[in-house]
Amino acid sequence: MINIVFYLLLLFLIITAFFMVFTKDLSNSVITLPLFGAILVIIFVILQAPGVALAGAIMTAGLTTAFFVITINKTEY
Amino acid sequence: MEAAVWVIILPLLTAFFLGISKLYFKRIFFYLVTGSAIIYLYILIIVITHSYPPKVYSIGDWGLLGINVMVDPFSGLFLLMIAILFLPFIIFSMKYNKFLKHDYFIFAYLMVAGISGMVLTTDLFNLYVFMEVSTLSSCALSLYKKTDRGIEGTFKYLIMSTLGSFFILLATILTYYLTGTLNMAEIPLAFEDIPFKIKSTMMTLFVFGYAIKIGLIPLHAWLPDAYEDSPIPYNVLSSGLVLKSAVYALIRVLYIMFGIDFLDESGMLTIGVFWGVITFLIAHCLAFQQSNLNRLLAYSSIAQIAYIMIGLFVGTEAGLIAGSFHILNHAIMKGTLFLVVGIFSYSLNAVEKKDIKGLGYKFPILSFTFVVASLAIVGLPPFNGFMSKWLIVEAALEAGFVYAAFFILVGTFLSLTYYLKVIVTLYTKNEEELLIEEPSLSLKLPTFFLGSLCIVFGMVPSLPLNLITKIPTFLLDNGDYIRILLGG
Amino acid sequence: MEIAYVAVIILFCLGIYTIITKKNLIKIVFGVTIVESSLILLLMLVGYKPDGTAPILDKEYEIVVDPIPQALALTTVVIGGSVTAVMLVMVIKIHRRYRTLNIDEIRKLRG
Amino acid sequence: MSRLNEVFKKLYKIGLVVTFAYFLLFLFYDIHNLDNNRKRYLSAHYISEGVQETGAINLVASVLYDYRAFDTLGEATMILTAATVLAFLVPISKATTFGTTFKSIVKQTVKLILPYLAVLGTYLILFGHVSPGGGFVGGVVLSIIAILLTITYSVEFSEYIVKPDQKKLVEDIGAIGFVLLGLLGVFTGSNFLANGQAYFGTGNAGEVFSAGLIPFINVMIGLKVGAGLAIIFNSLIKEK
Repeated sequence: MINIVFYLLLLFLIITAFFMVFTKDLSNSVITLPLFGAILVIIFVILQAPGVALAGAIMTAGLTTAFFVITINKTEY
Repeated sequence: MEAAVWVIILPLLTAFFLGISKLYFKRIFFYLVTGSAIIYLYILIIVITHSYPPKVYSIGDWGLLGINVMVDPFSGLFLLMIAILFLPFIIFSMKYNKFLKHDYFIFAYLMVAGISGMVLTTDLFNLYVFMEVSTLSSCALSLYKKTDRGIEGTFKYLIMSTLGSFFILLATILTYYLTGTLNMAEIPLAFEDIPFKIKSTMMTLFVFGYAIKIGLIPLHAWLPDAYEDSPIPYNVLSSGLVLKSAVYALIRVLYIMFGIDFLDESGMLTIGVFWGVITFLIAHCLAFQQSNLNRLLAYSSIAQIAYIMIGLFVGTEAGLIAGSFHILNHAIMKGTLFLVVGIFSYSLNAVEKKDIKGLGYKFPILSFTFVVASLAIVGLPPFNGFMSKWLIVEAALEAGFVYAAFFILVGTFLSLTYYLKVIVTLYTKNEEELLIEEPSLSLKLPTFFLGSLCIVFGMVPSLPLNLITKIPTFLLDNGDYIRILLGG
Repeated sequence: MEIAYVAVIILFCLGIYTIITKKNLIKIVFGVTIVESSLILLLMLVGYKPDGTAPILDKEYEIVVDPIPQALALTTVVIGGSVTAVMLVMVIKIHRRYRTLNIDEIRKLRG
Repeated sequence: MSRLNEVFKKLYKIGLVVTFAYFLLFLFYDIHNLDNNRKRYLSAHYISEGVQETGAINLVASVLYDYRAFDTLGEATMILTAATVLAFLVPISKATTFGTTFKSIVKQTVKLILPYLAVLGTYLILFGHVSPGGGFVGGVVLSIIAILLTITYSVEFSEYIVKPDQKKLVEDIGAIGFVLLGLLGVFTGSNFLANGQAYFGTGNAGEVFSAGLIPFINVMIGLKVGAGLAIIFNSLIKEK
């Protein structure tokens, strides 16, 4: 069961990554980034890495996204 | 060998204390910077004199379970370069930067800490961490002027070197996956039963990653841009230490982890020499077209590092000695050239080739230093560049790379043309009245110091060669290195 | 679990592709983030053992996953985050000067 | 013509990446098939002896702050460097925020959340060696307090509560404290960053006051990371 979930998550991870890169609108890709990070966090939990999952949740899905949002806010107006 | 770890933590501590001093104690800034640099010089000398036979210092007393720091003659050479360049750099930039000095010196100390960490550590991942420290602080220094060109060039630099880091990190992770350890002494033992195919692909990843950081020819585009509008004293450390530390890491990884036999078998030595030849030929041609002195010197740096690559990849004892000697000599010569250009740009804001017209009569001694250093870098006797280049040619001939030796001679003429162009411009009469700010002694003294080293090392090459001749013992045959690191 | 390695390869190459072909500066930084995430995922996979438990030994466990890659991954996360922050502030600076994020236009304006 | 050139260039790059992907695929395939009783003596040792040797039951913490603490030093330096670069690049000027003003319900909720965040961050830092978390994660949580203040109120308010100079001071104190804790090992006659070997008792594994220096190093890293990330965020916001 967990295997199927894991494979689905990997599939979603790749789909979000491709969407993030190939979408035209930067706002779309920046909204996809926390999704990407969140999926990654769940994968880490499945792979038995709670510490890295915490760090990933805060850094990749949280702060890095905030940095990107600020950058896009400052550059596109 | 307590002093070895102080080589890394003293600059770190200085940088942290400078951060506090910036906020609350502005008075002690000067004493903190220079005092720490002098103490650092003392520590470096102690460590260098004890670099043979190599010694191991275990961080946290964990032995092979943790991270070890090791001083051997090859790292001793790099510490010697830091010792020669760092104090002149500090003195020069004290005067050169007219404002905002604190951050500058924080970055400089962090960069030196990163480089010394790279040089001393024996752990593959720790090498990556310190490489990132030195790269990020080097980027910070290169955008220090906050000009548009500087920031653009630095962005390129940061992207490219991050790309290189990713390949190195990938190779590091795969090494851990294969061997289950990150210690540089245990990896070669575990590598023995890995198939040839996997080992050679791993080596490709390492070489590609480091080649970006070194700036070999198809991957060199970031380097001149990063140099173009950066503070000139930084360029001294950058071409002298940052690029060389990547060379150091590459050589360390190849020779210790993979071993000379494997390099020979897989053809890496031939590829390295060939790549070096291509690199310096193209770099010389590109340098010929430049009008900006910084860019010209940057392309010249690429070419000189290609010479070093040839020397180190010949794969014989003579080649290693020649390459290492050229590492030291290039740092000194390029340092002198950059410092003279720095004084020109400080006094009359001259960085283009046409701006320095006629300065030979205004600054006679400085221009003479420039001529000495450029003749040395071209490779004319009796300066130090001649010595090491001759050794490289000899080693290449001895090992059978005749075409490399031939093209080095061709390259010498190519480099002579563009350096002569600069020298001729320097001594062309110029009628215009120039507004000159007289450079003070603290700018001139480091320049003359490095310039005189060019002559001294050319006349008496045995001074540095005492240290350098011991290098091949621990590189060419990785058995000794491994035995010492394993504690035998 | 083997298929996860394929995912790592796809993400890594996608990130590299983004860095070397995309014209938008922010997209390039996205590429850097993707490559970094793929390397962290690779570290986790290297340390994983089937049916293992997390490396927090409050009692005795039969199989424990490898703690070293997790420590390395934490280091990589922090390094990647700080490099990304520095890149982004430079992107803002470049945009303020040229009013565009496209590499080609920047090159044209620069002359 | 130039358009054709462009397309050709793009195809070339795609080809390059796809070739590289194939290359990696075969490499991974080979490595995976190679295996299988790979010598993992290092991790085996950490798992079997780590709790006794370091006193921390969170093995990741014991690797990060004891066995490989030197890596952590370099990593802490990275954040300090990034924070210094950002603070240096951004001119001291009037701040601009997103331009959205929040309703008072948002402000009140944030006010309500902040103490919990502080408790969570402190918990993560102090219990870093007995549960998932540690200095980095806890520090990031602490920095989120300052970040939330910046987002919902304004940079001025956030910097009125904690001045930028104070943040910088905390960051430097964290970094210096880490190095000094490492030097304690030298003063007791052992090596740099020594813990158990330098007779800092490892205590009973699983308690808060155990594992020698690890909790203190956690506190230092937490202070440093929290202050550093707050500086980074506020600098990015202040950049026009």
